[in-house]
Amino acid sequence: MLNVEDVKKWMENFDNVIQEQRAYLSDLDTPIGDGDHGNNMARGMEAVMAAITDKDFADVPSIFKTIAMSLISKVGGASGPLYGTAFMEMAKIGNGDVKELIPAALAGIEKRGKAVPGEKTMVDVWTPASALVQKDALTVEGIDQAVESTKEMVATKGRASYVGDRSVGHIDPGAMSSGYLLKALLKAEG
Amino acid sequence: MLNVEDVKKWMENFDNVIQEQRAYLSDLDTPIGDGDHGNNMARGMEAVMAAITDKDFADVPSIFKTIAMSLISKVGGASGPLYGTAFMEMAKIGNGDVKELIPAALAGIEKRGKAVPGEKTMVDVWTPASALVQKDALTVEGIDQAVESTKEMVATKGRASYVGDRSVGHIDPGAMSSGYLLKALLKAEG
Amino acid sequence: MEYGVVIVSHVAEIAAGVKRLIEQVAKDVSVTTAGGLEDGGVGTDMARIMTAFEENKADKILAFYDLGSAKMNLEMAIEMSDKEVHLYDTALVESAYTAAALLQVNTKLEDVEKQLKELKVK
Amino acid sequence: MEYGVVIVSHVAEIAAGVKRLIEQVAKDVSVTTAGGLEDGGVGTDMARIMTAFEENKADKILAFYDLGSAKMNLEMAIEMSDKEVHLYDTALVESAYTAAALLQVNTKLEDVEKQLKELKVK
Ligand SMILES: Nc1ncnc2c1ncn2[C@@H]1O[C@H](COP(=O)(O)OP(=O)(O)O)[C@@H](O)[C@H]1O
Ligand SMILES: Nc1ncnc2c1ncn2[C@@H]1O[C@H](COP(=O)(O)OP(=O)(O)O)[C@@H](O)[C@H]1O
Ligand SMILES: [Mg+2]
Ligand SMILES: [Mg+2]
Ligand SMILES: [Mg+2]
Ligand SMILES: [Mg+2]
Repeated sequence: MLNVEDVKKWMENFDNVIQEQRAYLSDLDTPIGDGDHGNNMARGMEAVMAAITDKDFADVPSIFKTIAMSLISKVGGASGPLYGTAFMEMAKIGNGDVKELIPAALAGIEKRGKAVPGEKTMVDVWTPASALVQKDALTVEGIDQAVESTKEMVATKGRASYVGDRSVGHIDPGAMSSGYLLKALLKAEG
Repeated sequence: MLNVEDVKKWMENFDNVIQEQRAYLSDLDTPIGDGDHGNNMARGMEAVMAAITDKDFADVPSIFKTIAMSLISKVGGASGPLYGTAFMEMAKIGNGDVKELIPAALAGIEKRGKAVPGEKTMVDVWTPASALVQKDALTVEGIDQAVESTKEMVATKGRASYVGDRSVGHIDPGAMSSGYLLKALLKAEG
Repeated sequence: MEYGVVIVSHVAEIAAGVKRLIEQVAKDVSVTTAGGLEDGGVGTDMARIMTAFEENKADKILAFYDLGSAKMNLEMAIEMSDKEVHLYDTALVESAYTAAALLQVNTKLEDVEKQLKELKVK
Repeated sequence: MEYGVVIVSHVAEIAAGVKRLIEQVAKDVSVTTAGGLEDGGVGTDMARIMTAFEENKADKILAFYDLGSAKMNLEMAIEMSDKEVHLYDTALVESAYTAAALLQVNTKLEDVEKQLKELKVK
């Protein structure tokens, strides 16, 4: 059961990795996209940190809403509305139970982007993560494996879909950042 | 048989009408186009006059080529390449026989714009004009009638085609300016 | 005019340019744009799309966009807006031009949409 | 790169904006533009199109345009140019993006054209 402090820790952990891996995420986005995913996420997470650090929140849904709005307004790429909707849907759960939160985030991403598993997007990380978390089996290894699985997929959604078959052999950048987000959660929990 | 002086007189006559009817031609272009046909033709004819007035030309094809290049480079709208190609094709005839020139102009316009009669374009003036000139029967009345015939047509080429049925009831601006050009020729032949 | 047009593009210049192109043939149609990011960068921004909806003089809007991620931000903005927004998966420049030309001559939405259907590319 | 891209639009901003959009995904593809008239007005100009062909680093060019009258000027320019120019009747922004993204990863022209076929709107 996450409380407001846990969510703050989660975001701090995530922000640290994003800032650290900023160039790497943009590099992943270069052969199959427009090379900005790291910059997008870094800009978004800066806004998130500015909006939550040293701020009081009445409950978990309130901080989730603030995170969502920061990501929606600052990311600038497809991942903005996608992560934004994920946090919006998590806010609607009304509590901090990750077994409900992760499936809600996945549902939000699916609603916004209309991707299904196998299309080489962040959905390919959130789908197994949602299944695993409900069996209390979400692990770093499980997450890494899901991220890695996108490598051999042919992109059919998002910018990577424009290069079609040529997207094979590259890890999806949004899958990678989603992996970071989920691992940052595991670290915050504990 | 036109000589260089006749062609200069033709262009002077045409330029006079174009400058006089500039606003009217743009008005015709407003309900079914972008409202610039008068300005386009006026700009083009200014360039033509600057390029031929007080200049010497060895023969009729030379002056036709100069007229073509001025229209192509200065008109800016669809009528630029259309009139430009018409004069280019007339230059290829190699003499000043209007019975050959007008059909050549028509062929140039058809080649460039791929319109056929009935599509509410300048082709609907050049087609009957080409037939009439070969029977020595090109008259002001014949030309006016051809121009007027475009009024009830539904546009299927050029910008007017975007408004479809709504183009009915309006004379095509390029048909009108083509009418002016042909009447200016009659006057020059005098 | 009952309907307005909103142009959403990843690049400010594209949005402004399309507005310029279509205003020539649709002087009475309100055209507003959301192009690029606040800082001038390439991307789309839900807040700017909301502003384009609000600034449009019409209460019913036909919206056009360039790439898929613009659509996601458009859909979020539509969910939050009080206006009636119709979103088309059609060729940006060509369909904005077609729609504007038809709206200018008071074409019914149904007939505009018939033309737009042929420009579907997404 | 073997192929370059030329963007022809009635409006300078559209041409420049499309270049900006597609260069993000195609750093090594030469993209040149002919937008609007010399005096900044709306229209197309054969001489400017010729210049865009010449300034393009590639000898083989994929050309995209917005409206029909641009096509006429493009065809005149093609007749006068020594370069091998392929002209497409496809959605301007979307097809220029698609082509550039595919050319960047060395896709064969045949395969690029297969994708472009689905974007035909003119
Ligand atoms: N329709 C979609 N559904 C799910 N995820 C998507 C979709 N489109 C894009 N993505 C994700 O977004 C990531 C790209 O994000 P980003 O680079 O920030 O945006 P953009 O592609 O607009 O530049 C992709 O790697 C992919 O994971
Ligand atoms: N494909 C075509 N074939 C023949 N004539 C055409 C064609 N397209 C346009 N026109 C002519 O061009 C005229 C419009 O010229 P103008 O207003 O100068 O160009 P634009 O439409 O580019 O603004 C039309 O009235 C029509 O007579
Ligand atoms: Mg990206
Ligand atoms: Mg981007
Ligand atoms: Mg016009
Ligand atoms: Mg024009």
